[in-house]
Amino acid sequence: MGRTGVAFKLGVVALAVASASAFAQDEAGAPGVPGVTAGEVADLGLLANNLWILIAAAMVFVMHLGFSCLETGLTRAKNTVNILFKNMMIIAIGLLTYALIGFNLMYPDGNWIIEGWLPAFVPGIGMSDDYDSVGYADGSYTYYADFIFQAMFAATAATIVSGAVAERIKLGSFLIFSAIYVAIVYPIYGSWKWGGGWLDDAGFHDFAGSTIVHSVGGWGALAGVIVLGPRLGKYLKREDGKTVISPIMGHSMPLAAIGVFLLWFGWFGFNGGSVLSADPESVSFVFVTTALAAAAGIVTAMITSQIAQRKPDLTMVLNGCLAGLVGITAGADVISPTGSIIVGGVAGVIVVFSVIGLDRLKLDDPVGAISVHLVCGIWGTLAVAFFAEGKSLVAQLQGIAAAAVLCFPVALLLFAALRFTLGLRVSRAEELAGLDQAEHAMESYAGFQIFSNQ
Amino acid sequence: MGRTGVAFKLGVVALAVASASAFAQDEAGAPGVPGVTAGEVADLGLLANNLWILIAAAMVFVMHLGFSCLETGLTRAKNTVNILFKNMMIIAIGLLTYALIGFNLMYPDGNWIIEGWLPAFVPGIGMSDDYDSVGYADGSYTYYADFIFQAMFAATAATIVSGAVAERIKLGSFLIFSAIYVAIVYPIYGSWKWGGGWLDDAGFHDFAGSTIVHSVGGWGALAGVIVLGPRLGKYLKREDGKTVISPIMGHSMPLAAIGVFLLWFGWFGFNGGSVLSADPESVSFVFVTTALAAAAGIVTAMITSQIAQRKPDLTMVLNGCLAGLVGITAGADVISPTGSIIVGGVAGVIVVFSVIGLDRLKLDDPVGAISVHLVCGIWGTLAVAFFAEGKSLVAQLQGIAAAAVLCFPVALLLFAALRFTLGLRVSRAEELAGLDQAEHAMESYAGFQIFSNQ
Amino acid sequence: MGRTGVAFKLGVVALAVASASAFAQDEAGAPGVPGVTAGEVADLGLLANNLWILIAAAMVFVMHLGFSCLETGLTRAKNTVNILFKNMMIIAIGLLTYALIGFNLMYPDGNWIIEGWLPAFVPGIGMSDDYDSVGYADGSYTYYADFIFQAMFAATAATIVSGAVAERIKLGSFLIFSAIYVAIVYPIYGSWKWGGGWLDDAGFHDFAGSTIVHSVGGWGALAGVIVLGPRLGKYLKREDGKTVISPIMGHSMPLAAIGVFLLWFGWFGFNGGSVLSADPESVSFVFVTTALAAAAGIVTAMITSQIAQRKPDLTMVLNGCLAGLVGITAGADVISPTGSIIVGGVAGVIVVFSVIGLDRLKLDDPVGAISVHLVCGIWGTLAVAFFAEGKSLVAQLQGIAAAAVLCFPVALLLFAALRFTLGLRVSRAEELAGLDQAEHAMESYAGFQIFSNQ
Amino acid sequence: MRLVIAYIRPEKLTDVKNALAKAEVLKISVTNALGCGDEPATHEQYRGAGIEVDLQKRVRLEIAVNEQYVDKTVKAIIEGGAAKAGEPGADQSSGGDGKIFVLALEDCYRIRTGERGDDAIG
Amino acid sequence: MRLVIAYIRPEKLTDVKNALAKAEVLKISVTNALGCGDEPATHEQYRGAGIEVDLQKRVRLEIAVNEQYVDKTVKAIIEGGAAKAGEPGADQSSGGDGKIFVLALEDCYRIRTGERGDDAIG
Amino acid sequence: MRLVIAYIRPEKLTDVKNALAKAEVLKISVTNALGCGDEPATHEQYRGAGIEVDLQKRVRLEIAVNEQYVDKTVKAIIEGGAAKAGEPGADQSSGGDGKIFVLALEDCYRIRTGERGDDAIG
Ligand SMILES: Nc1ncnc2c1ncn2[C@@H]1O[C@H](COP(=O)(O)OP(=O)(O)O)[C@@H](O)[C@H]1O
Ligand SMILES: Nc1ncnc2c1ncn2[C@@H]1O[C@H](COP(=O)(O)OP(=O)(O)O)[C@@H](O)[C@H]1O
Ligand SMILES: Nc1ncnc2c1ncn2[C@@H]1O[C@H](COP(=O)(O)OP(=O)(O)O)[C@@H](O)[C@H]1O
Repeated sequence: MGRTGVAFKLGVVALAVASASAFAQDEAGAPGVPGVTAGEVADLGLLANNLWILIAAAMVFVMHLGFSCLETGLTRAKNTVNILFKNMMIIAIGLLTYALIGFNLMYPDGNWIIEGWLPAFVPGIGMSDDYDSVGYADGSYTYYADFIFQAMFAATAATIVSGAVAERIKLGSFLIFSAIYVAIVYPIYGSWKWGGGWLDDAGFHDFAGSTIVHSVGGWGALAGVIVLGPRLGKYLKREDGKTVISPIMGHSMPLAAIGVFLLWFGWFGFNGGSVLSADPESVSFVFVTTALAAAAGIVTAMITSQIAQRKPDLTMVLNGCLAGLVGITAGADVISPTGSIIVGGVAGVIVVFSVIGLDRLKLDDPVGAISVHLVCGIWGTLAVAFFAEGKSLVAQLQGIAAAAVLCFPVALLLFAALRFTLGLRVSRAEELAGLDQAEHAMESYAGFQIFSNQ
Repeated sequence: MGRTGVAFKLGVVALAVASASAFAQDEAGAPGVPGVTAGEVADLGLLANNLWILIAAAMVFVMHLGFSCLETGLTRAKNTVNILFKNMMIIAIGLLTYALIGFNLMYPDGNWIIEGWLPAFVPGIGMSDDYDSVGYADGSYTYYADFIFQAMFAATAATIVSGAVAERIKLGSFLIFSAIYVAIVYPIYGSWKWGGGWLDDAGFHDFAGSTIVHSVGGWGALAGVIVLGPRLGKYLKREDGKTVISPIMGHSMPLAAIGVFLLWFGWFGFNGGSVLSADPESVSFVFVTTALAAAAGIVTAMITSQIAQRKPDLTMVLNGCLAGLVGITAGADVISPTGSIIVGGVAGVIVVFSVIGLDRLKLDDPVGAISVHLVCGIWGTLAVAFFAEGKSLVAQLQGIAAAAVLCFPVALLLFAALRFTLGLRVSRAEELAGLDQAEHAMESYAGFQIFSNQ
Repeated sequence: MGRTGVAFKLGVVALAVASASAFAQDEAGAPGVPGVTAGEVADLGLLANNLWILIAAAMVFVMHLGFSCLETGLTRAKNTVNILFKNMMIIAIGLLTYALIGFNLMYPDGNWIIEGWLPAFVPGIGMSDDYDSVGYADGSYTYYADFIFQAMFAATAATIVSGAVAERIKLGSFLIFSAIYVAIVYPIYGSWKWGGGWLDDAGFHDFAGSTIVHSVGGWGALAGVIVLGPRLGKYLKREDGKTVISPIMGHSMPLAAIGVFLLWFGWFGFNGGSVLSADPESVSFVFVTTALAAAAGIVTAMITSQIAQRKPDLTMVLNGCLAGLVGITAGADVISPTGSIIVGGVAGVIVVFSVIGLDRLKLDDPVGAISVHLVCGIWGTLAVAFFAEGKSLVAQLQGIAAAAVLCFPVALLLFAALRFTLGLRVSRAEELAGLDQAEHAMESYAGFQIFSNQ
Repeated sequence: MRLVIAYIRPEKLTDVKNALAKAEVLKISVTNALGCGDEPATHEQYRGAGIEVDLQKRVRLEIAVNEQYVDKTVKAIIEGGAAKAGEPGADQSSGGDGKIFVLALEDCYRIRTGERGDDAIG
Repeated sequence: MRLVIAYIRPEKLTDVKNALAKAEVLKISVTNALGCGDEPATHEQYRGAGIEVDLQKRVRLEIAVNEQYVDKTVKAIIEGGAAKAGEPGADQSSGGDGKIFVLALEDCYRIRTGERGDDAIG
Repeated sequence: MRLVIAYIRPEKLTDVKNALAKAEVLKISVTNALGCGDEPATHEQYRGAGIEVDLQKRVRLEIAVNEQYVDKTVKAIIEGGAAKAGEPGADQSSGGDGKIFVLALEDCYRIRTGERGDDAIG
């Protein structure tokens, strides 16, 4: 970070910058700066494009904070430490396993076991020939920028599951599930489309991952909710035999709202960065469709909630915002602004009914992850066929079905296997005491008087 | 987001990037990439400039989270859901109405009903000829980047009002007010200056909107506070006939402080993005003046608070930071670093006295919005004439007066009209129970023992 | 921010952008846009590089919010206002003193009193010849971008101290210490390396400041903790004469976790921006090493905590994340991804034992600042010699020793001087009542029932 | 000596305290409580499911007084604690204003001085 | 008239309330409390230092009843408040389920109406 | 049987608990309370307006004991609860250390076992 003291090096930087050559490499003892051929326009494009991908990666990173806040806010105070812990671990495990195996699995670069279906397992990043080359991806961005951006995506899938299984899952079992899901399931599905596999050949369009990221996470969430069962006290049998839904209120609406704002912010990087360049027209366009879909989701969720619940529910509006965002993710690059308002608006309606409907089915999803990510992920994927020109409904359905057929059974299997080995759910006493006490022997809000009979 | 699977497309991207041509358009079935004329320097400038405007838009978006946190933190726990709800809705309504009508109204592009005074009403974005053209704005940035940046600004004006009227306004009435204010009042005033109207011709200088954004919001806040009256229990009549100010403490200082930090962060995008290019010298300069003014506002607010209140008040320092930021917003591009320290420092003093003074006048503004945005907005606008060369005090006064004459009466009228139709203020019982209960039937901190006789 | 109304100006901007010339300067009455020599590749590099430095500065700014949240979360509710106040003041004081004296001191540009050891005191920014020149730093970035980025770093050192001395230090004394430490001690040490002084000549490698920023802060923290003594009730003498450690729990784990996430986010700017250009290869590389080290620190801290404490402690994992980040900061540009996983992983182990060990030594550091910033800062500095080619262990040890010898005694002296003049520690009654009450006469969570006998 | 316990609406605390102060009853202890009485349950909702909250926020007062103050204390609480026109609870005949309970107090000590009995109470 | 005070486990509040409702005891007041009894202390840890938390979360009920309701009330609380199989506390003979205390209540007033005595209690 | 109620300073809770433990009184219940007594009001401020906070944070103890323990209990609380030199409250003659109230306890039950009377108390 030195200035004058490293005068000579700065000179090199100035040149290096102009030719987009390697500063770190230079420091690391690389052969030095190659002959500067000024005026290489592509290099300067690389400079801006690569920068945008990195910034977008940092924005996607913020989504993990958003998920943590949202999930914490919508659950009870007695499980707060545990939820924060899980979310902190997921991003760490996500990054490490993706570096170890996931990235190469997802982008096999022609290296398949079964062409288009099963990529080769190649461990470690930075092992491929072009890992140190700025010429990677035809000079659009560097290898490491691509890795970090994709790695931030990867952890998202597991985070989605986290919210749905919160307040009752064993920490260890959840971490094992997450590691396998991020390291293997997500990348294999991803390789079918983004890795150039059969779904890509089929013409499936999923710009930033309504299906590839969100539905994949959503299927895992659904499997987890089914295997785990509802939280104690959520569905109460009355004396007359009927079951009543007893709401388990989240303990901090500010945390939940902060989470959604941060997720929206991160989504500009999630969708905007998925252009994989700083191309002015596309990125600007994606920003607008993303923002309008979220806004529309908020408004329609409010109206739906007002009608269905008589008074508008903040958590429904928060879910509506995310529903709009998940909805537009598949087609943010190809759906017009007007179309994006419709797509987001429909998602905002769907999500409210989905949350209420899943509750009727006794599928206890504390944060609405299934409704937001799975249901609206499917809607968004379909919407591409309806609102963009030249996209095939069949291909979209293929993509959706492929996710269902791959991810849901595998997730079910994983959860079931954990249930019969390590155990999946904490004991009744632990659940009543709260996972903070049971799993961490800690308090989340030391000193605060918290009163709850749930 | 695919890599190898979209190899051919990536090749296109690489080229497209170099020429800044249309990736999304290409995907959307546009005629394809026009002949690449490499070496077009302007295109590469566009790449970086446009990127900065988009990132700045995302940063301004974060300001909405900042406002939400600040407003929530400085009010009572029993109104938290309502405040978060309002703020979530405002950004959604702001984006949608600005897309529908506001943007075209604010930037009429020569399309006036009364030249320089009343822009034409043209509905919808993306309808103008150059909406899909990267040649928009002489190639400085794209149409959609401009829209999203301006749209994020627009919602700010309504958010400012939100804080001042908090804890007693009816949700529905507030949303209607906001929609009209953002869709019509703000853009019309904005068109006078940024849309090239009469104020622009008069030589009025308001770089990023001390007046255009902040005072406009502030006038709305003042009108709302007057029409609504103070919160129950704020000004108590004693037996001897004297009125005493009974402080109504905000329920979460961490939320308030987080809000201010996020606002400051967003302000780098608000002011820095208002350069409307990534021009190294200007943007760097604006970053420095913005940061120094905020820092100076903090220090002087602390000293003033220490003297006036005997012990330094955190909320005054938070207001002082914002005061410095609002103060420098009009002249961040033309006031020297030394000048910006003075401008921010004076704002920090003003805001403390203004908060105390308005309280004496029984104008109950829970978050200090009027003091920060209106009073310091006026100060900042005047400061341009004092601290920058060649700026006319008369023009600055014209700008300030125009905002007063347009916005204050219109806001008063709107609030009064709502008061006599839908009703503006919740009932006494609802206010005592809190708006969370009254408007949403929800709790913001379920489980927490909260004790308050206010 | 005008569009059409400033048509002519926009034309200028378009040109200005292409040549990266001065928009603000133009507005400020500068001689105008110099002849546009299109095709100047270096100018376009400047555009992107400078933009990245500014964005990185804004990200480093977010770290101050991160520190505030972390420190608040790990301390008691009754000191919350005071901690937020301190952190708000530090950034303000940091920016202003760095502008006044620190920046010129740290980057003397050949202007030394004792060559390589004692830089000349030159007050004020913008006084040097090239302050308005985009040609500054050989055209890599502008003067003001450099200043704002470095200024954001500067305040960090004082913030580190803040956490360690929290809950018992007098506000005024702390602010005086901070001002002196940021304005003089930090820049002098910094000048030895980044200012081109003797440490730079000695071959010391500290990329983004494991020592220069973090250890320097850490030494101050250690000195403060020693002079102040532990918080009341932290180390209790039992009847049998033995001392037991009585944990003083932090009052909000969500705040602490939010703080760490934000710090991690900011670290991408801290390390990534320290490349001082947007060079695709280096910045991407730094992003990857930074992220992997943090992830590894999380995982090893979890395992260590699980083994040492039987149940995994969230606050240890949070510290582990920061430990990994501090650890990689010195060598983020030269240590391979695999190396960065090891460096971060070792840091995650170290930090857990360090936190426990310091507690045994009765050094009461509420947030673990000494363990994270000093101990892991030293580890990270050493790690450069172990994991990067061609770095000398001797030089690294010289850098570490220099920080110890300069910063620790000076900080001790400063604290001792304050103790015997203004007083350093609040009274017993004030500490029991909490600093919110004692120093600010305020409440941080008005209405919440908080119960604590500590 | 008597121990007077009262449950009142939180928003009436200031009024009750003022009424007590006029009756020269200055020493009181206050706790946060939840009460279930005649008052109508509040309806809350969360994510589509409704819930009747029958535990309402109440404030519990505990006041130790000498015999001659008992009536004054009770009167002051009733005066200050009953909902007035325009306030919540006033329009409904169904209540929620609370109760006062009077218990015999056998003994009383002042911790600071160790004083006992009537002297210790005030 | 009697004042019944009971300390129960927080998670048993709903059961106790239901049992009381069946016994036609509908008016109760509830406070948050911390209790130290026979129950084993919980071990907590923070940054490497352990602490035995012997104050457990408990809920305090206060119920004023007429003579004829005392037994019913006590029985209902015992019925609802004792830990059942599978619940925390059930497996340990060491307790933690709580206590019931019965005090003589001299007088009772309804704040809303000023009613006094037996009539005011319900 | 007696019910001992005490209001003490929050920071003295550990001392009082230790003193009680020495007196072999191990079962206690604790609540958060606010007290208004002789102690000087704390001055708070917020955005330029001051307020005298006369409700100070106090801790309420409730301890049911058999006759023979009453004096021990009271003594232990007084011993543990009085402000010592150097602590807040020690320098002012104006108080704030709190009160102890002793009430007659008619009956006592252990929820777990249904035990009654003297046996149930400990
Ligand atoms: N018998 C009782 N035992 C304990 N608390 C009671 C009793 N009756 C009333 N309360 C308390 O008083 C509050 C108001 O009582 P309620 O019966 O609604 O008032 P009202 O007497 O005006 O109808 C309740 O919320 C509860 O806290
Ligand atoms: N003598 C007592 N005085 C006050 N509170 C008591 C007393 N005994 C028990 N408690 C309360 O009852 C709760 C449970 O008591 P405990 O003795 O553990 O139950 P058990 O009688 O089943 O052994 C304690 O946490 C405390 O709140
Ligand atoms: N008569 C009383 N009734 C109820 N609570 C009391 C009474 N007197 C004192 N208290 C409680 O005791 C606390 C300390 O009382 P105070 O009178 O200030 O102490 P001291 O007796 O040392 O002067 C008060 O805050 C209050 O909670």
